[in-house]
Amino acid sequence: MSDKTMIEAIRECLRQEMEADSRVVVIGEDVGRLGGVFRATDGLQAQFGKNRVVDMPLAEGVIIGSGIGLAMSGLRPVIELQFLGFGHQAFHQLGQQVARLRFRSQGRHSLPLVIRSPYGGGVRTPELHSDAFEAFYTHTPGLKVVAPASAHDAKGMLAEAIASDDPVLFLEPLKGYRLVKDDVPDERFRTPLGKLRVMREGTDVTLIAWSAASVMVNQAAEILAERGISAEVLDLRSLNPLDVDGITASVEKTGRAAVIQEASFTGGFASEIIATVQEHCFYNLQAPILRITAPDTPYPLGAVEDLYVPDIDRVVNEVTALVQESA
Amino acid sequence: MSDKTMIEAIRECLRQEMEADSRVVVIGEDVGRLGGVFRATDGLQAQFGKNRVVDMPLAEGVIIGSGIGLAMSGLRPVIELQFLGFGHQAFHQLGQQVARLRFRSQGRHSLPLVIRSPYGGGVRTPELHSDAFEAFYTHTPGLKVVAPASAHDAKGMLAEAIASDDPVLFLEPLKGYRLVKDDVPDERFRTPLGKLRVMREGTDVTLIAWSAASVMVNQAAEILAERGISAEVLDLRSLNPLDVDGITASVEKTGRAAVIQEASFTGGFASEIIATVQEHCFYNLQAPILRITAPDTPYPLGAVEDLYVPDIDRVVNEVTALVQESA
Amino acid sequence: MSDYRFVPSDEPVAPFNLLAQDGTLHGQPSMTDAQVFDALRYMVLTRTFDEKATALQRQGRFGTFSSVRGQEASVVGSSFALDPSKDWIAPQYRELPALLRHGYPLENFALYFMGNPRGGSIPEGVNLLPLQISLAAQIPQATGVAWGLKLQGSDGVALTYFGDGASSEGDFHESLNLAGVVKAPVIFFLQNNGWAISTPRAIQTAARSFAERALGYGIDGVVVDGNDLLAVYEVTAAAVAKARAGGGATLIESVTYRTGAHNTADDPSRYIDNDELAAWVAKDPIERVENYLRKKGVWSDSDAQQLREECAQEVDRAVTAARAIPLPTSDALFDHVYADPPALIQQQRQTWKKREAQS
Amino acid sequence: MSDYRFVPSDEPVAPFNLLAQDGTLHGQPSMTDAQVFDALRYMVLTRTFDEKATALQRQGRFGTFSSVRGQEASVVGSSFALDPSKDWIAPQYRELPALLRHGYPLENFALYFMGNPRGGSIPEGVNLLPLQISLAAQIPQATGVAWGLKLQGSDGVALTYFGDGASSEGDFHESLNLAGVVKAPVIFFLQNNGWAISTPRAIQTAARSFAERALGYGIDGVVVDGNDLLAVYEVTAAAVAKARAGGGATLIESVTYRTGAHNTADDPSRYIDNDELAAWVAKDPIERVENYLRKKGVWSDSDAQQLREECAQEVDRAVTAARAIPLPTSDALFDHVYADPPALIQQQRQTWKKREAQS
Ligand SMILES: Cc1ncc(C[n+]2csc(CCOP(=O)(O)OP(=O)(O)O)c2C)c(N)n1
Ligand SMILES: Cc1ncc(C[n+]2csc(CCOP(=O)(O)OP(=O)(O)O)c2C)c(N)n1
Ligand SMILES: [Mg+2]
Ligand SMILES: [Mg+2]
Repeated sequence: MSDKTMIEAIRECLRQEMEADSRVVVIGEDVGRLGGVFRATDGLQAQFGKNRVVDMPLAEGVIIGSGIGLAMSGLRPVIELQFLGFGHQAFHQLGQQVARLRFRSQGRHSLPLVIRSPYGGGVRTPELHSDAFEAFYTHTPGLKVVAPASAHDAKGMLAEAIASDDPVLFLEPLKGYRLVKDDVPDERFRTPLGKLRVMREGTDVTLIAWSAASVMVNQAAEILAERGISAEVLDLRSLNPLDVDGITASVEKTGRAAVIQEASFTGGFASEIIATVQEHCFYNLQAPILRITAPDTPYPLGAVEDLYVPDIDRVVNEVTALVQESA
Repeated sequence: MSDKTMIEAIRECLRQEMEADSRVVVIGEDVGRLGGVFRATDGLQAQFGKNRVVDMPLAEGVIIGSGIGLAMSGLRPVIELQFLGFGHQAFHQLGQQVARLRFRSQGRHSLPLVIRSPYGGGVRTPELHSDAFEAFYTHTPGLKVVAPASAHDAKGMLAEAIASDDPVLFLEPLKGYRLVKDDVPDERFRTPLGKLRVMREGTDVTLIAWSAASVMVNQAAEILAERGISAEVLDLRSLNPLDVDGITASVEKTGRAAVIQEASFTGGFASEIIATVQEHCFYNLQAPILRITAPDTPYPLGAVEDLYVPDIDRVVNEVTALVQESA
Repeated sequence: MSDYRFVPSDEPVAPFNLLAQDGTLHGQPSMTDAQVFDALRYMVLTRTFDEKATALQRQGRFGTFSSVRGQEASVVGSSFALDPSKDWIAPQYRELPALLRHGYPLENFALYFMGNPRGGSIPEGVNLLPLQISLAAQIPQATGVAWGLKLQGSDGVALTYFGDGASSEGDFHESLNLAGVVKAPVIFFLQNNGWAISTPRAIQTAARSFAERALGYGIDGVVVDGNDLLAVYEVTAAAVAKARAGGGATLIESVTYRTGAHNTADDPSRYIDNDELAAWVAKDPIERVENYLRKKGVWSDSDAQQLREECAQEVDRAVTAARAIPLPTSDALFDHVYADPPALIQQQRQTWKKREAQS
Repeated sequence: MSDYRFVPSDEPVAPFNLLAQDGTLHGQPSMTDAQVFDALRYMVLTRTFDEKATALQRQGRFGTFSSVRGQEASVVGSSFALDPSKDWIAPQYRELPALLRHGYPLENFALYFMGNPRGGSIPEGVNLLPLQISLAAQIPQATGVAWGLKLQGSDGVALTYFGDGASSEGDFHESLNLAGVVKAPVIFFLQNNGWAISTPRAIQTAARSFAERALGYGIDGVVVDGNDLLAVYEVTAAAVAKARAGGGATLIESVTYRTGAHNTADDPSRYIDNDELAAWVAKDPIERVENYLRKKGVWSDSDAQQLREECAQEVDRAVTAARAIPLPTSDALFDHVYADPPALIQQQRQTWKKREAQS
C-alpha cells in the first residue's frame, strides 16, 4: 500500500497488466513516445516496445475500429481516447460495433477491449474537451461503463476491465488525475464492477454521484454535516452494471435523494438514476429527488466553466433546501 | 383538407416549402432520381432540378457537415438521413458542430438546417435500421428534436422546422409512413414546436409517448377504456422544446403516469420524462411512474422484434396493474 | 504483383483481364481446372439461392436481402485466394459465396434473412466477421484483425469486401491509411458494381478509378475485371502472397455490375439505364467461366445441367432446414449480448420470459 | 495552374518553390512589393503575439494556445490569395494571421484564449467559421460553404486550413470526395508541419505526399514549400482563380514545420529531434522574406526595427483591451445557444442569474 495519485495508479495498473499478459496492447494518439497527453502511458513504450504501445494516426474511428479487429485476432487492446469528446468521431464504431459484436456474431466474437478516456471539466481545457458525455454510452446496450473517483478504484477497476471479456468504457476524471490521491496496493488486484462505494454514511439524505463529482459532493457533505445535515454519499463508480440494490438501500434509509452530475440537465445519467430511484423507493421518498447538473447548454470556455459545472456551494445550498423543505 | 398518409404529408410539405423559398434545398442519399428509399422526396428532383435536390455520395458525415456549410452560405438545407442509425457516422457533426455552431460563433452563424430521418422499428428492416436513438439527440444542447405521430403534425411541424433558424432533427416514424393517415390541410401551415398534443382525455392515468408509440398507446387506451380505466394519452410530438407544463397539468389531474418508448430501458428519453414528472408532480403521484420500454439489448432481427418493441398488450397489462395496485 | 500494381500515370487504368466473354484466354492463369470447377460450383450455387430466395421473398416467406447476381466472379475469385484455416473475411452483405467457402453454413445465411438472430451465428473456427449493414464499418476492423495476426506472428491475412458506395465513408480512408502505416496484411476488396442503391458510380466519386486512392496511403492499388474469375483470382492471390510475405496492404478495385435489384425491396426500373444493364448482363460471369471450360473441352451441357440440379437440391435443403427451425423466443433478445451480463439485464430476461409464458 | 498540378508520376514530388532562404528568386512571383510588405507585417505581428502570449501564459495570465511559429509564410501566403469580401475561411486553430487579414479582431482571439466565450464572436460580414478544435470537422463545412456559394451564383471560394494530423480523419476523405463530385470551389490547404502533437508525419501516413490523394477524388493536388511566402501565394492564387472560374477544388500540401511547441502545455523536448528542428529553424519564413526584400534593396534594419515596434504596440493594445473586458457572467452560458430558446433553457437562465446574484 502507498499513496498514489490517480494517474500513477492507472499507469501502474497498465504496466502490471501488460507484464502479466502479453496479449495486452496499448494504442492511441500520442501514447508512445510522449506517454499520452496526461502521461498515463509514460514509460510503457520504452518497456514494452513499439508493437505493444502504438502511436496511431489521428483518427478515432479507426483507432476504435482496428482495436475491435485486434481483439478478434486474439489480443486484448487497451485504447486511449485522448478526450471523451472525440468519441463522437468514433461513435459508429463504439455504439454499433463495439457494443454489438458479441450479439451480432451470436457469441463467436468476444470483445476484451478497454477504452480509457479522460473526461469531465474543471481544468480549463479547450472547447469540446470537457463535456461529460457518459449518458451516450450508458444508453448503449452491450457496453459497460465505469467511472471511478479514487486512485484505488481506478487501479482495481481498470484491472477488472482489462480482464473482462466484455468491452468497457473506462472514464477517468481528468480533473482528478493529479488532485486525487489515496492508498493503493502496490500489487495487482481487481475491484469488481457493479458495486457502488459508500463514501460517507448518513441518515438525512442520499447524495449520488460518480467520477470527479463524487469527490466534490463528499466535500459538500462535510459542510452539510457542520450544518446539522447528515448526508450519505454514494460514489456509483460503475454505471453499467449499476448497483440498483445499493442505491435503493440507501434511499430507503434516508428518504431523500439528490443526484449530481457534471453533464447538462436534460437526458443525463442523473435522469436515469432518478427514474430508477422513484421506481424502487417511491413509498420511502419524502421529497422529489433533486437533480444538480449543468444547464442545457454546451460546455463553455474556461473563464465561465465554474459557473457551468455544479460545485460545493450549489450542492450545499440545494441539498439544505431539500432537507429543510421536507423536514 | 384531405386525408393524407404521413409520407404524403411530408412530401407535400417539402414541395410547398421549396416552391415558397428558393433557398430550401434537399440533399441526401438516393433522394433524387429514386425519390428516397421511402419516396419522401419523390418528384422533387424532376420539379426543382439537380441543384436543389441532390443525390449525395454515401457519407453521412459530409452530408451533415456540408449541410452546415450550405446553411452558412445562405441556403436552408433539408437533409435526409436514410435511417437514424446512420446518424452515428455523423455524430461528431451533429453533436459538436450542428448543435453548437451558433454558440461557438457567438451568434454570427445561424443554422437553419433540418435533418429528417425515418426511425423506429416494427417493419422488419435490417440490423441497425430500427433503433430508436432519440435520447442521444435530446441530450445534445442546441439541437431541437421533433417526433410527430400524425400526418397533420408531420406537415405542420416540418414546415415550422424549415422556417426555424435553429437546427432541427425531425424524426419520422417509418412504421407510420403509410399506416398513419389523417386529415391534413392542402395549403401551407405551421405547427409550433413545444406543445404536446392530447390524443385522448382521461382521468385515471396519463400515458406519455411520441412518434409511432403514440399511435400504439392510443389504441391501448381504447382497450383500457373498455376495462374501465380512463387513460389520458399525451403525444409529446416535440422533445426539445418539451412541453413540461402540458405534462404536469395532465399528471396533476390523473395522479398516475406511464411513459412508453421504443428505445432500450436505461437512459432513454422516458427516463428524462420520469425525472421531470417526479420533480413537478411529486405530491400528486399515487404510484411510481411506470416505464414501458424495450430491454437493454440491441434492436434484434425481424423475427423477434415484436418481442422487443413495447406493444398494445404490454401497455394494457402494465397500465392496468399500475392503476389497480394504486387504486 | 508488379504486373498489376497501380502505377501512377496520366492514362486511365484498364482493368486487368485474363478471360474474354467467349472463353478465350489472354494470359496465363494460375487457377487449376479443379479450382475452377469448385469456383463455378459456388457461383452457380449462390445464383440458384438468389433466385429461390427472391421468389420466396415475393411470397412473403423470406426477408429482404441483397443478391450477388452479376458479381459472382468477383466474390468467388477473390475468396478462392484465401486459406480459410488462417485467413479472415470481413464481409459487407453481398458476398454469400465467399462466406460459404470460408465455412459459414448456407442455412445460417437463410436464417439470418428470415430474421432469426441465430442466423448471425458464426461457427467456432470460422474466421469471419458478421455481415455488415453499417456501411464501411468492417474496414477498420479488418485492418485490425490483419495487423493483430501480424503482431502475433501468424502469416494469416484479412480480406474485406465493400462497395463503391461504402468507399465514400470516412472509415475507408482511415483504414487504408492505418494499413499503410502499420503495414497490415489486409486486402481491401472494393466491388465497384456501378451502384449504391440508386446512386450511380459517377455521383459517388469524380476519381478516374478507386484504385488510384492507394497511392495516397502508400499501399498498392489494382483494377481488375470483376466479371473475370481467373483475373480476380490472379490479382487477389498476388495481393495475398505479398501480404503474407510482409509486403502490406493492397486495394483491389473489382469492376463489375449489380445486374439485379439492390435488394428485394428495391425497384431499379426507377433509375437504371436499360442499355447499360443489358451490356453487363451480356458479360455474365458464370457464362464466361462455362465458355472457358467448354473451350477447353472439359464442360458439357449435361455437366452444366447436373451442377444446377445439385445446387438446387443444396439450396432446398438449406432453406428447408432454416424454415424448420422454430421461431426464437425472447431469450434470443438476451443471449450473447454480454459475456457477463449485468444484474439488470438478467432481471429483464426473467421479466420477458414470464411475460412470454403468460401470453 | 498546370505548372503546379500534381501529375501522377513514379517520382516523389518536389515542393514548388520560388524563394531560396537567402532571398534569391527562382522564378517570377506575382506578389507585388506592396503585398509582400503587408504580408510581412502579418507575419511579424503574429510572431510578436505568439511570443507575448506565451510569456503571459507562463505567468498564468493567458490560456493554453497554439502558436503559428514557423508556419507564418504558409498561413499568410495562402490567406493573401483570398478576397475577404466574398471568400470564406474555415480555420483549424493555428492560423491567426489568416483570421486577422480576413477581419477577425486580434482582441477577440486573445479573449478566446483567455477563456471568454465572447472571444468566439465573429463580426458580421466577416466570412469566417469559428476556430475548430474537433480536428477536421471544418473540412466538410468549408466544402458546403463553397458549394453553396456556387449554387447561389457567387464566384466566392472557401479555403480551409488543417494539419497533417487532421488529414487522417474520415472528414478529410468525405469532403474531398464530395468536392470532386459537385465541383465545389474549395481549397483544401493542408499544413504539413511535421507533427500532430508528438506524432511525426511518418506515423501519420505512409503516402509519399499528401497531395497525391487529390487523384483519388478527381481534383488537383499540389505540393508547395510552405516556408516560401511567394510560392504559397502563387499556388493558392492559382487554385483560387481556377475555383472562381468553375474549375473546382484543389488540395494544397504546404510543407512546413512547427518550430514551437504544439501548444503552451506541450513539452516537445520529450519527442522532437533537435537536428531536424534546427534545420527548420534555419529556414525561418520571416527571415526569408526579409532577405528577399533586402536583396531588392527595399528593406533596412531600421525598417525591420520599426515594424517590430509597431507590432509590439498593436499586440499590447489588443491584449490590454482583452484583459480590460470584465469576466463574463452566467448569461454567457446561455447567450447564442438558440435563435429561439426553449422555455426550459430560459428558466435555467433565470435560475443561474438568481444564484449568481446571491453568491
Ligand atoms: C452507414 C450507412 N449508410 C447508409 C446505409 C443504407 N444503405 C444500405 S446499402 C446502401 C448502398 C450501398 O452501396 P455499395 O456500398 O456500393 O454496395 P452495393 O449495395 O452496391 O453492394 C445504402 C446507402 C447503410 N446501410 N449504412
Ligand atoms: C478529433 C480530434 N482528435 C484529437 C484531438 C486532440 N488533438 C488536438 S491537436 C492534435 C494534433 C493535431 O495535429 P495537426 O492536425 O497536424 O495540426 P497541428 O497541431 O500540427 O497544427 C490532437 C491529436 C482533437 N482536438 N480532435
Ligand atoms: Mg455498389
Ligand atoms: Mg501538424
